[in-house]
Amino acid sequence: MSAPFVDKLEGLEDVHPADKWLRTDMLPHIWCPGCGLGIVLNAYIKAAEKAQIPREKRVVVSGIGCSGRAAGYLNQDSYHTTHGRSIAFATGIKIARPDLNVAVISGDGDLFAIGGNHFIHAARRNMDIKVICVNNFNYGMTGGQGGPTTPIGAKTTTTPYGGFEHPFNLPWLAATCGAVYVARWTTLDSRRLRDSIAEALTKKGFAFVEVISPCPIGFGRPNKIGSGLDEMKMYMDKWDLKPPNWITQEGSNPREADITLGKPIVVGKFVDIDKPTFLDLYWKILPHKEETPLNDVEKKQVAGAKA
Amino acid sequence: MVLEKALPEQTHARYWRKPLDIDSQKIPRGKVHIIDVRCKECGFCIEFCPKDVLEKSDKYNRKGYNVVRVVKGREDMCVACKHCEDICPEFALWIEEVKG
Amino acid sequence: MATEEAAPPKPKKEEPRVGVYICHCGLNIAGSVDVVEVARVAEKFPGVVVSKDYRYMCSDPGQELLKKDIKENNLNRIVVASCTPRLHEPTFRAAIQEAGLNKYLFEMANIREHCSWVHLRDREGATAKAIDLVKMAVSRAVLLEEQVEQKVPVIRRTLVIGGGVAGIQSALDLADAGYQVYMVEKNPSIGGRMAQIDKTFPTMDCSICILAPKMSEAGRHPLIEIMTNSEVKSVTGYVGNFQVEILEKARMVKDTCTACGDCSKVCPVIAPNEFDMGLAARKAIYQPFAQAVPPTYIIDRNLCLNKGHVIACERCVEACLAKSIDFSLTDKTTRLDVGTIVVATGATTFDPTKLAEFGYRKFPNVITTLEFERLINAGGPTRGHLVRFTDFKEPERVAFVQCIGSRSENRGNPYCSNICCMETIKDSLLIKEHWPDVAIDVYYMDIRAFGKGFEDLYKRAKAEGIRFIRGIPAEVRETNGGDLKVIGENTLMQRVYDETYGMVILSIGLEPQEDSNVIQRLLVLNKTADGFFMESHPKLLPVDTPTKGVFLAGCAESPKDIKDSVTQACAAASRANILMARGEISVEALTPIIELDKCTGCGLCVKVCPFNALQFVGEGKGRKVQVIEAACAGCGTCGAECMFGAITNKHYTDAQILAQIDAALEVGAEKKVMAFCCNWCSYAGADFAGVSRMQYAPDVRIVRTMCSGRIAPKFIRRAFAKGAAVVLVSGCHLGDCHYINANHQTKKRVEKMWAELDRKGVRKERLQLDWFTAAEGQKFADRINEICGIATTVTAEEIQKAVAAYKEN
Amino acid sequence: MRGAVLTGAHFMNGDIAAAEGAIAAGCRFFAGYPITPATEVTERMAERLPEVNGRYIQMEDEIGSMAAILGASAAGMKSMTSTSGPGFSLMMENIGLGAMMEIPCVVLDVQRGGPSTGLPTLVAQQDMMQARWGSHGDYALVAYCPNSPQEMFNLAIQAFNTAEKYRIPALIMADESIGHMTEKVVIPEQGAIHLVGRKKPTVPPEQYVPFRPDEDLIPPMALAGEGYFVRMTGLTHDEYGRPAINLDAQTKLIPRLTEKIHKHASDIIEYEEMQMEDADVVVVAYGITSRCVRRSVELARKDGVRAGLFRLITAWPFPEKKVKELASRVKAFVVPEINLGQMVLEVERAVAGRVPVRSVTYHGGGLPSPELTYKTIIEVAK
Amino acid sequence: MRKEIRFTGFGGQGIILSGFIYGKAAAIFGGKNATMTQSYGPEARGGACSSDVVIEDGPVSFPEVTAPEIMVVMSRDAYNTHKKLIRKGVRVFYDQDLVQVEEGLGAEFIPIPSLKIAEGLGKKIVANIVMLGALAAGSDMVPKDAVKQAILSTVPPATKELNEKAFEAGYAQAKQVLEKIKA
Repeated sequence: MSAPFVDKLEGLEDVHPADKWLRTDMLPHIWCPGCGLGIVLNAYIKAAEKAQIPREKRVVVSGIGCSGRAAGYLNQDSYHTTHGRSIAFATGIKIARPDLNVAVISGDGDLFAIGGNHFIHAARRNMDIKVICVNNFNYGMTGGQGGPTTPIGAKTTTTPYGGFEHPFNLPWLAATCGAVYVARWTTLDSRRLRDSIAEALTKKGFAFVEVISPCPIGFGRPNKIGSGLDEMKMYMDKWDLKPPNWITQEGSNPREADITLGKPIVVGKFVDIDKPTFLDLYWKILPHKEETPLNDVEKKQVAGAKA
Repeated sequence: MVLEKALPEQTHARYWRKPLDIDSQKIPRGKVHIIDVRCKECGFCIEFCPKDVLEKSDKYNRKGYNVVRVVKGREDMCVACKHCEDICPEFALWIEEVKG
Repeated sequence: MATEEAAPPKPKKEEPRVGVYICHCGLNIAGSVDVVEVARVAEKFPGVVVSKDYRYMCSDPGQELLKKDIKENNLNRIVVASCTPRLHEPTFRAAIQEAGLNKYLFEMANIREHCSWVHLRDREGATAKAIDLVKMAVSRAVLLEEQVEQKVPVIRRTLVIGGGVAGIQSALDLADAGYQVYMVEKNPSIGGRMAQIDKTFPTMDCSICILAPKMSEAGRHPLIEIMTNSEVKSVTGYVGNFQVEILEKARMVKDTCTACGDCSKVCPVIAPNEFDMGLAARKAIYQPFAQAVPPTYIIDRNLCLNKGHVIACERCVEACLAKSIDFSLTDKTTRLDVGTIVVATGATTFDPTKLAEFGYRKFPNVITTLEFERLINAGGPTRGHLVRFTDFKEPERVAFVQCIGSRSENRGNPYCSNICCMETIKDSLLIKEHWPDVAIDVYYMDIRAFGKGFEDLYKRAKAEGIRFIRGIPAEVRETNGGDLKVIGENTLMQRVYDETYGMVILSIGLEPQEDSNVIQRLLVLNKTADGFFMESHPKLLPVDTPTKGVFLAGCAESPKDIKDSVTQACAAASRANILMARGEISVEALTPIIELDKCTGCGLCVKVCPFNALQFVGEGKGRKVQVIEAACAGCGTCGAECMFGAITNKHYTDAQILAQIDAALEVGAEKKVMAFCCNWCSYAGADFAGVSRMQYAPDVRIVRTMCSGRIAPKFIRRAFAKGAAVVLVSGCHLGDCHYINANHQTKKRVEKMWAELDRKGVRKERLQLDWFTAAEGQKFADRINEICGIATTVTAEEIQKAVAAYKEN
Repeated sequence: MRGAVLTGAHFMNGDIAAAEGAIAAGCRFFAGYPITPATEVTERMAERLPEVNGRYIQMEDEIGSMAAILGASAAGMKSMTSTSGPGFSLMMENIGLGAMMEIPCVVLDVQRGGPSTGLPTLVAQQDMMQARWGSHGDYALVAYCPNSPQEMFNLAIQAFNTAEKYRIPALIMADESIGHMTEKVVIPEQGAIHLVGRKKPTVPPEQYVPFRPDEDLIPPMALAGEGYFVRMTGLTHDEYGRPAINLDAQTKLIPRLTEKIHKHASDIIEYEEMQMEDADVVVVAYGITSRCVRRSVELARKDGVRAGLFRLITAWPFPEKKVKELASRVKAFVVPEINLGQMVLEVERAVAGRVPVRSVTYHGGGLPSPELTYKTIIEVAK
Repeated sequence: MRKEIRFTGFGGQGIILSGFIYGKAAAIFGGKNATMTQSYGPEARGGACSSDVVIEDGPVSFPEVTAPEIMVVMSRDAYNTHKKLIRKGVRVFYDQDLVQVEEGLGAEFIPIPSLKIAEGLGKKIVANIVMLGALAAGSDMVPKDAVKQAILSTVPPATKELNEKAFEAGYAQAKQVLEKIKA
């Protein structure tokens, strides 16, 4: 006996509230069942809405990997760039158009292995961009290889006996590099994640939000966590559960935010400070301060060339 | 309003009467909209719905996933907290708040 | 910091000159013990200069006799054989001090609680035992030394546990006296039961009207810090110097809350309102009641849809204009240093569901008195209208049933709950006041209207036409339309009744708080058989507890009405005030002295000390141990552990204890049970058996130590060497130790001894180990009888074998 | 403070002239990383851009520099970076991204000797094939070869115009010698400088199809922040910018990326002919080599050999048609370059065996000696 | 008519600037075409250093010096390095306090105590400008005024006076030396 096959057409008539921010022709997206990336995307959409950033001012840049696809699903200006270079690309956009709200949504491998240099320097410069790192502890798209965040002992296709490198503590890295806003949440903390991203989006300067996200295929399976749902449940705690899988430590020291298998994941907002951004200092130290970069003659010349 | 369903078990033992003013208590209501084609059966919404409104159905969508559905008899239990909407990675379901 | 009163005492070389005084205690002792004979025999004990019997040693003339003899006969040691030292040791110590003797040169023989009262019908045995007890006392007395007590400062801050009317009163009194008070309440608001009650008897004041001002006064008081939704997590230290950890559970609502209630309106979770006994609903975010202090809302984390850190629902957050709701708030642990603690944890009510015959929970119109209080309260769910739950109509006839859960050995609690009679009388009058046509019957066992103005109220009720029918109903049945049939026997008329009522109100009794054992354990308190906290002395120290610096107020001690609770709260505050006003207290001179030439630095004592009061000095071979006097609580387990005799426990020296053993077993050892009891629980339990006149065999001889941890294996060995039939080691229950966990060492040592006895071919049954609380008098008596039974089975060969095995001890 | 166009005659080196050319062309964003011998461009930009309200950033590496200029250009700023061999290698991946996303920008490579660190301070022309094929995949770009500081200035403007017009990264393949050479540079009046802007959409956002080309194969370009909600990806994509990983999309997109250059090759290609009217032997050269071997041509002429110089100004696209045409009337080609034979392959391909083509290879590290080429001319002329 | 000049010395002496100014003088103020190139070692200061200026009426094709007409030598190392170019017909301006020249190379040696003169003016760093003054006197490649203009349009405004003095001092010194040689 076979169950009835549905392809509910009336479902298509439904308009999800997020649909207007999405390129719905691309849905369902390519991400695996149980992957947390959709939640992050959803959180970004709601956060941008909450932060009241007009659509034409929103830019999302992403790199390569599963998370790299995030940009393309958004019905707004979005750039899906090369591996690791999203922050550098975003830097160009931000400097060219300081009025735009430039966010980078990318993965842990993209941002911190191949792209680590750009991350630390953008943080150091306090470049006014928002980096949302979807950390799933592995390279999902290429088939679950180990990366800079793979915990010691965790199995991946390139750490078949368990990871043996010290992983990055991303909040600490970001904080020490000079980020003005540093937070970490899990995909289960959708509300806090949304609020935190909204806070990051409105924060002036280099803001970093790490999102611990399930990867059922690349990480969950080899580490016997089970499905994405099982991984999500790991993020859950009960009030009386000890030790909790979750501790919120507002303003606590990100130095203690290491992720170790079998120990609670510390989440919360670690850093929220103010300091001048790259462009603040650029305009302060450098002589010229005008709105438009082209002078009148140049504008005329360029305008005349319009097709 | 069914008090038994509104009250969790543990308090039930001590205070067993139906509160006299229970009918005047207002509780928000939500209607669950499910976009079948997008559902990938991850189960997040089912697991984390605080009111246990959702369950896996035996229907397949185009990609062969058993799409989520509302549990029969719990249609009115949704309080429109929209947690499912937030944690659905697929933008496959959303909650319409029912007014009045 | 400890300060010393004077220079350390020089060991006295003078010959002991002991005065022995045998108290008659009226007939309490003299009724079962031949006190004259005891005094006569005692005269011959080595060192005894004077031996007398006297009617009441504790009386002024008795004390004067002591002082006079000390001076006239140049006495330097005093033994009084009378009641338990837990009662009058301080009295006699004070007396000899006045006569110029150091108070540590005093010893008591407990021939009342441990002898006359427990051997009421065995004069011969009691007298022989009394002689032994005096002999033991004298043999210890000659070895007593002068001691200097240290003084420690008392922290002038108080912790009040419980925010009911008793806690509030104690807190206000102490705060008004100028002390910082921390009031810890586990509920979201202070106020306790009194806040729920409609009117108070006998004056018929509005309960919340008189309580609310006190609540807000406490809330406003600059010296009172109220910690609601909080629990005491740990208590360490000692009188004057307690360290307390308080767990404040996050309310999830910050104190910027304006109590506007917008959050509650949108909250999707409905729950029964505890304050209204579930007769009204509340939301998961709520204010416990209108007069709550603090007035802020709170999120019920058990009910809120947001579990753990996951925020599933944030309707309240969105509704709150003051932005006061914060789900990232976490529980907070606060460490406080306080000098005194007032326990005002209150009581809970009996759940009548257990008594199925009354139909509570089966029949909606059967309600409890507490539900009734909410029902007729103008601020309650019916705005004060007395209606039934089946049809929301006023009942024409109402029955009250008394003693629900009280005064029954098997069906509830054996004790009288004290308040229920008057509550019923008050309630019935309230009904009459508003609905004069409602007929009211009260079914009772006895009406107890003993307090000031109570009888008048009772008379008024009768005058109002309220019928009082003796005889608790056998059954309540529901008939048509929710009416209730009450069937039983009128025991005065000896006639079966069968009446129909619109509503039956069960007058429920009070019970100890469900979690009272937590406080008991944390503060090392005792409980009576009823389960309420035990006071130090039922007459003379009614609000003190065996743990110095901890006082009782309100229903935590026993069921009582508001007036008594407040009275006791004032008393507790006053007792705490006395301690703190003085600013310092003497600590009994029980600390160990390390004899450095004997100390090998092995560290065994350091390991077993529960207070970390011993520390190493020096390195390597020259390593020695030294005592941190201020940290030491005097349990003596270090002395028991030291294998090299390097530790002398002041006032409980090895020599003193061994002398007591020798004295106890000098005659007829083969029949005797040598018992070691700790001061706090097992000795007190033995006292309790005595006070309760629980009879047991007279073959037991008790040596008192502060803690069972003091009992060294060598004492046990000596007892066997001296031919004891059985040895009993006893202490507080594991986990209840007054010295944190020193009795775990007791257990270990006894287990080792069992193994040793096994090796030496001595029957293991001859060494007994048991734990008693101060309230387990019956258990103590039973166990002594049982152990004396074992003693009778020990053969002469067995005794000889053990004596041989341990003769060198 | 100086303006954008420093009209007048200057004695300046090639690097600085290139920077001035870029600024005159409207470049207002520069991302770079210090490297010899291109550092002076970066330094000049750091000094000059703030004066004209431009934005300069020294990135953490050349990869970042390349990515940043793409971002800035995507947001509407004319953008440029400059580098030398090792940095040029690092830029390759994102030059490919620029080609794929069709983002205009200019990359100046001041060539030095390689491979690897090679000769940081000395001249070579070894990156010519990398300029064409350096990034993986099929694409076409435009590469200019200036041979004087004046031309550094001129071609910088030209490169910007080409980049903007065809939506490509345009390359300026200078060399150490030109970069560090100081000569007179005449900067015209601002009004005399011809600038080209990128083609912008003329339809409202809802009708805009970001990668649907016009007849010229070039799609109009909407910028970030203009409300057109641009979606760009380095993946093969359809006209809407949607990732489309299939044969069909590849077939539609990739040939166009090459075709849009080839189709306009005649508009793009620039070269210079000297003494070519009667030439029998054609010396094909570019950059500094073209200057050194002028002497070889002169020497050969003195010897009675009718030599001519054909100078490539655009190396890519290669003036294939012109060379083919020459091959039909001259006797031989001589191709001197400071590498072991890169552009000569193109010449050979165009000549297709009709006449001899002789490669003259210089290894780099010094200027090509005119004698070697002269000798070769004489040899092939025999 | 192609003319080649080579300036040599060590880094920090203003050798490159000398070439630049002389080239600028020719190209901007002298109505000719000029190409200046340079070469230096990896050191920022103190290394061997030279700059070449090629001046032509028409366009400069080959940009480097192969057979200089004039050489300016300001260090012993530089002298040794570039000695092979010093032959008959070459006029060599050198600082006699820094460089010892050998007779018999057939070249014309013009000793200019540039450092001493500069020191006398208060700033050692204008030694190169003293040399340029000498060069203006000792060569007709570029008119004196053009060189002077090139100097004044290049140096920081505050140092114009000092540089002009240095230039004139060098010019005067060279004139004197040349007259002595002629005589």
